[in-house]
Amino acid sequence: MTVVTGVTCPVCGTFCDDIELVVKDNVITDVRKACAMGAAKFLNYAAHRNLKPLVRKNGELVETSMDEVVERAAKILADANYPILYGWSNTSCEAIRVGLELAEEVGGVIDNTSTVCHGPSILSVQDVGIASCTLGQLRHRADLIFYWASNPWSAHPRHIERYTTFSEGRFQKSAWKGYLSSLRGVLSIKRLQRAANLVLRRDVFAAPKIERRLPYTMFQKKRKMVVVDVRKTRTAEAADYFLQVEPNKDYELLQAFRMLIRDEELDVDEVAGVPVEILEEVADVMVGCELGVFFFGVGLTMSEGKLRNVDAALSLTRDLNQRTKFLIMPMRGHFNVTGANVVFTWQTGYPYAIDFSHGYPRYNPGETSVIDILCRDEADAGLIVASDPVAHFPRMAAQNLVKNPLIAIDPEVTPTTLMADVVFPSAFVGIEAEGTAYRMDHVPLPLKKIVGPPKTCLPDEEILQRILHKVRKLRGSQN
Amino acid sequence: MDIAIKDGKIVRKVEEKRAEVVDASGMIVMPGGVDIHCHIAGAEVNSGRLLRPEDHVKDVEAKTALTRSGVGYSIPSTFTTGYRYSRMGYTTVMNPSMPPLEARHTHEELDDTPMVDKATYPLLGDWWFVLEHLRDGLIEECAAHVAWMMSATKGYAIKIVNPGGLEAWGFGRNVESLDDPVPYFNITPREILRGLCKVNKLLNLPHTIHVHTNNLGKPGNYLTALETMKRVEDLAEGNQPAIHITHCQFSAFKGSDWRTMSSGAEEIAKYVNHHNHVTLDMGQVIFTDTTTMTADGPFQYGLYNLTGNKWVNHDVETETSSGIVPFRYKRKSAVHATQWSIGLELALLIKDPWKIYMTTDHPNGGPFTAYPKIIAWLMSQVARKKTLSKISKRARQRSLLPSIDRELSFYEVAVVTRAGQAKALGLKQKGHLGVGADADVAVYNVNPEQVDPSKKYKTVRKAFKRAAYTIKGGEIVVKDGQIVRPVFGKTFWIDVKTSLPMEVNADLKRKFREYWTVEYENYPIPNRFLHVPAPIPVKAEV
Amino acid sequence: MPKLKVSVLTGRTINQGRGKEYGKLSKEYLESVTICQMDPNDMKFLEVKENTNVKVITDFGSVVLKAVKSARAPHPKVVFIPYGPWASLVMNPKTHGTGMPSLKGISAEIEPAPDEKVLSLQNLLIQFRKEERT
Amino acid sequence: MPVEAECISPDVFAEKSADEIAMLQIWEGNRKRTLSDLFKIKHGAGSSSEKFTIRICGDVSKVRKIGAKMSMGSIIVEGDAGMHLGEEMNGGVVTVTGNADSWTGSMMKNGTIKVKGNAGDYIGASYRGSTQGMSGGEIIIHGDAGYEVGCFMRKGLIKVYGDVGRFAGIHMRNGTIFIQGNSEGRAGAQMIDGKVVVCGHIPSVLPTFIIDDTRPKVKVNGEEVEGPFYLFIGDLAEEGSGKLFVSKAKNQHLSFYEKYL
Repeated sequence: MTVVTGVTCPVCGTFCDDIELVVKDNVITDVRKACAMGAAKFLNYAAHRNLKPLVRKNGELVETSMDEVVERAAKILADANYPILYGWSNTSCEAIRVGLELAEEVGGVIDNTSTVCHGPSILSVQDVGIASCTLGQLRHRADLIFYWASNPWSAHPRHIERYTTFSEGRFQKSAWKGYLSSLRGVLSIKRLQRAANLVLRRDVFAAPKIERRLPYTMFQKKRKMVVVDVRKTRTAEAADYFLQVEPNKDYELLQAFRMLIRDEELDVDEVAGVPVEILEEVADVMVGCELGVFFFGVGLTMSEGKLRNVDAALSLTRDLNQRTKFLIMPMRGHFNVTGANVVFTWQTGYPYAIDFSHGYPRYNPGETSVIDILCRDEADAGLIVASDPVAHFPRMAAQNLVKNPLIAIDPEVTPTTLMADVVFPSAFVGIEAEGTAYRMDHVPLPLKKIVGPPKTCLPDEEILQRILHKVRKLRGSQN
Repeated sequence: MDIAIKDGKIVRKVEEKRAEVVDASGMIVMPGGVDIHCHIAGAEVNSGRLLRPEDHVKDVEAKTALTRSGVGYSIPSTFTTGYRYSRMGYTTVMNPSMPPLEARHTHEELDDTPMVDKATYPLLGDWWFVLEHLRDGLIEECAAHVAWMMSATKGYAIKIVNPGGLEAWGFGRNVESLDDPVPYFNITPREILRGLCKVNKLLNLPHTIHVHTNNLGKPGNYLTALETMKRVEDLAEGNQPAIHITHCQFSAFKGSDWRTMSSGAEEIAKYVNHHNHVTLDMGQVIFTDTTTMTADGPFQYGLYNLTGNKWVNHDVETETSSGIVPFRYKRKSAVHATQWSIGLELALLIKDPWKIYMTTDHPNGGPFTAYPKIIAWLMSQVARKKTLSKISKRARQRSLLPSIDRELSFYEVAVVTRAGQAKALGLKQKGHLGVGADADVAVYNVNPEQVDPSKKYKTVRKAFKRAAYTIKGGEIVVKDGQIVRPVFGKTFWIDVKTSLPMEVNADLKRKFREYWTVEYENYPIPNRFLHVPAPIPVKAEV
Repeated sequence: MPKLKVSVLTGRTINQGRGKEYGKLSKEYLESVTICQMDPNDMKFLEVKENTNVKVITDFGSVVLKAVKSARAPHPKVVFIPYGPWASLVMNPKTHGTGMPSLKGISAEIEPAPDEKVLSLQNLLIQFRKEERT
Repeated sequence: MPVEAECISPDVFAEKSADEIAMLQIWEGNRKRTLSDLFKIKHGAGSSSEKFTIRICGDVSKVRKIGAKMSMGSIIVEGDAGMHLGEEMNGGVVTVTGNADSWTGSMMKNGTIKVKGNAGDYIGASYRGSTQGMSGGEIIIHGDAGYEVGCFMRKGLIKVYGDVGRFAGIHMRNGTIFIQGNSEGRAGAQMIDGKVVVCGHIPSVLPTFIIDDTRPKVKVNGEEVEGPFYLFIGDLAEEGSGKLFVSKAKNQHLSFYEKYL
């Protein structure tokens, strides 16, 4: 039995690197320090996995040899006039580098999952820029933390404890104790409510009563957390203040703040369902902080307004730097979606949605992005790496994806591998294969090999190399 | 005269019958070009790429049988960067600003930058360990930490950017002078500079400290530049340089505001001409649309306020910061045109070409692809006059260029574009064609016996734009400006051997979780991580 | 039969996050993503109890899910569905030139469907192929 | 399969024989093709280049960049046209009898684009990351237009007789956008200058606009449009001074603004 320390967690964008694993004869038997998602991954990753290469023969997926799947995959890609190569945010940068070379070789479109995640954020960064930092900067200095349309408690469970409100920094102390005491208050209220419900035999859910003032704690000189969201989340309950915004109204709210922090007045009494007095007080808190930060989630990029919601958030942050120091960061989902953007960008100049069909990289999300291409039914083949579009794309896109020849490289059995025509069983990167990945704040960290993969499962990088090699053979191209 | 090459090295002679012969008669043969300061890889450069699709779309390179595709203009993609340097006869490039925490990123990109040897400088001027140890006068401990950092990040030299200012920027502030204390750390930029200069000596690093001065890009800052050089005067040994002031043009502004801004090149040149402890590079400005990027967060924010252009900021915990702003240098802007003039004035007024090197601080002053233009300006008064006639009247009247008739010879150009840079970097096997040197050779199709660069500067420009041959490590990689053989370059890093790393590690380990958000064991980059690592062992005094 | 006009939000939940790591075919995953979190008062209005099936209908498709009380009510006329193949059935594929479909704040109609079954993953996919062949 | 045919432009066709035109290169997905692979080409009587006309019959809704960079003559598409129609065009006239797709007239400098049917998103817009949108000329859409009409527009006129999606005039620097029908909202968002006229209904006006006046009518390049209109100034978040005209009659719900007049 051995204990491996300093393991990076290949699940979410928080990309914790302090995990401890207990390994006994090539099996992970215990996980320390990880969150529920991380633990589930390390202990159960092998439960439903692809172990053999598969090809679809008259409708059914049947086991075959690695050579045959490589052959089949290479043929599909070499013959395609407009193939899609999609996924990439759950694999290593090393594999992504090969993926880009393959996409270039076959003149395809390569896109990563940020296209349905923070793609719009990237589009607005390209319009206005972004004032950001690494997470440690915030752990040390941030005294005002906003989680806007994001719910780290559920999606990035250790984010608050490692990097923000409940972390210990050089210039800012953890707000954990304060939270505990306030928590007791909240719980007792809930208890009373439940009691009342029993007595009165009905649900008394006080209609959202709108406070006209912020709680006094918001004006104290201490680390504060504010949550802005369309619904009260676990994170919101932990916050010093929860600002509930009407669905699809974030844009108005953010733009209003841009005026309020310049001490300008509005012609309206209410924005996105929030009285302006409140907004003015929140604006004062923003301007008054030592260092503030907005963490924003896909709540902004997926709701009405999309890139322009983020545009407004980035602009607000920039404007705030006229009065104090303020920074902003998207809450990236997959553990290496940031790495996918980074590698795409250094090799091609563009972070996602790259069209190689003319022999050089072209970029225009909305035109060269995978959802649009599928909805317009333009692709004639697909290669999916460590991603599950069949499960997560809108029905129409998913259907147009599965009707063409589909290649899947994935360690797990997913709706996508079930619908594919060629399936490569791969090793779990970060557990069975090493590599590099980028944390949501662009800090690169090593993915480690903890246990050996089954003999039939190769790392994504090697699988892609074999396909690339085969494609070049088929096309007889010189390089 | 013949040059013999064998096994990637220059040798006395080879068996001619069995050797491949390159006929360079009527051409200029030089060592491969060496660039001491160009931002080509890493977090900051890549954020610049991400920020500017509109910059890429106008300049693309399609895939060929031998080369990868990519995009160009002001921040080329990695492959294109390598190809374009190689086509100009360059074989060694130095990436000057690497946030240590993000070193892996820089090296991943350098590995995807083909054709050239490379190295990169970690940013250490605002690292908490440096600030604290120097504040407490613990020079040797500081040196040991820097040594650890060099091998942890696979770095080559100590990079200092706006010392103290970047830490202050953590809370949105800056330092105004060399004696302005750094908030919360009670140490001054002067102490940081002197301290790291001593550390550099203790560690016997091949290059000097590589300094981007305080107050960069502010009128009147030529005084800060002079101060900076004077502060380390007494630390110099004999004629050995002790400090490199990079992209000096940006630190050579006279005047009290933008309206009165003028050139401080004369004063700086005067000082440099009388002292031997300083080397400089130009940071020449080109009239074009480019992308500015430095680790100088506060400077970049100022640039945003000036232009209103899109702005990227990226602060790095316990270490450094950085910023990016797209920028267009206009001929008709008095300030921009004066900057253009300053760069050339420095190169021409500093008598010894071994003290000042040609750079654009790519992409800050303009993309490196403009080097042939600069060579033409340096070699021809006519070329300078031609540009002068097109720039802002105010700038022209203030410019010292009309009064300067110096024109660099081909020999001097070879010094400012390779020999001098290699010497300053301590790359003994680069920058010359002597026996034992790396077989990195550039052949340019211009005949010095027949062509007068002063008049025929266009011919010269053309020749330097597309090398007739580039030979890298003994292999012909470029012919007539075309890549004929793609190769990887080496990555140099300094493997400092100190006698006291043990307790340093203990101290580091103790503070690690406190200072950073990553684990101690995940920070250092293993040598095997690099594509073609070339560690240079150095024995330190500590 | 009562109907209710609502706004559909989709997103991550800790259970979906865990379930995903147990595997897409696991019971944990199925149970974590085939639910529709509703405001108790809306459930009252629709006369559905905890774990009664409801049908969510948008311009882009419909799906049967298990109604569960939201732990963080009140949020009248807003329902929440975790990411997954089921949520995808009712998403808005329009990207308006941004590459990003609309996955939050989709207007929908919701009605009780006590007699309809929640599709199993296999059946959901089979139906996929059938539709795409025709 | 997407087809890209930047060569379909009077500037390219003029002074070329039918055979030369037939051999012009286009892209179909990642394969190089010639124009004749996909089109039957008939050469009419060679007219002078100013009046040179290209007539396209049939469905070219997958063909992108028709008329891109053209500077003279005219193109008539009988049917639907693909994306980037008349992109960066500098003169001449493009007419589409059916629908046009997204990025129609993006970055155009001069000339006229007429679309009888509907158009997609980003009409007259800039390229990603650039602030150089449409800088001259006219785009006239008789049907509806999508989101972000006139994104980063600098000069010129966009007329939409139908409805528009959200963010018409986003980041607009100058120029005029006229909307006969309804707006889905957020018209004039982050505009710095220029004029947006909404004759139909708009759900709300952004809180970062202030009401300035009511006007009986408004001028849209020369011709007068009867109102009355509310005149809003914004986008103040960008410290902009753009003009947003909104029909008074169709937007009674905005009457509360009148208390500030």
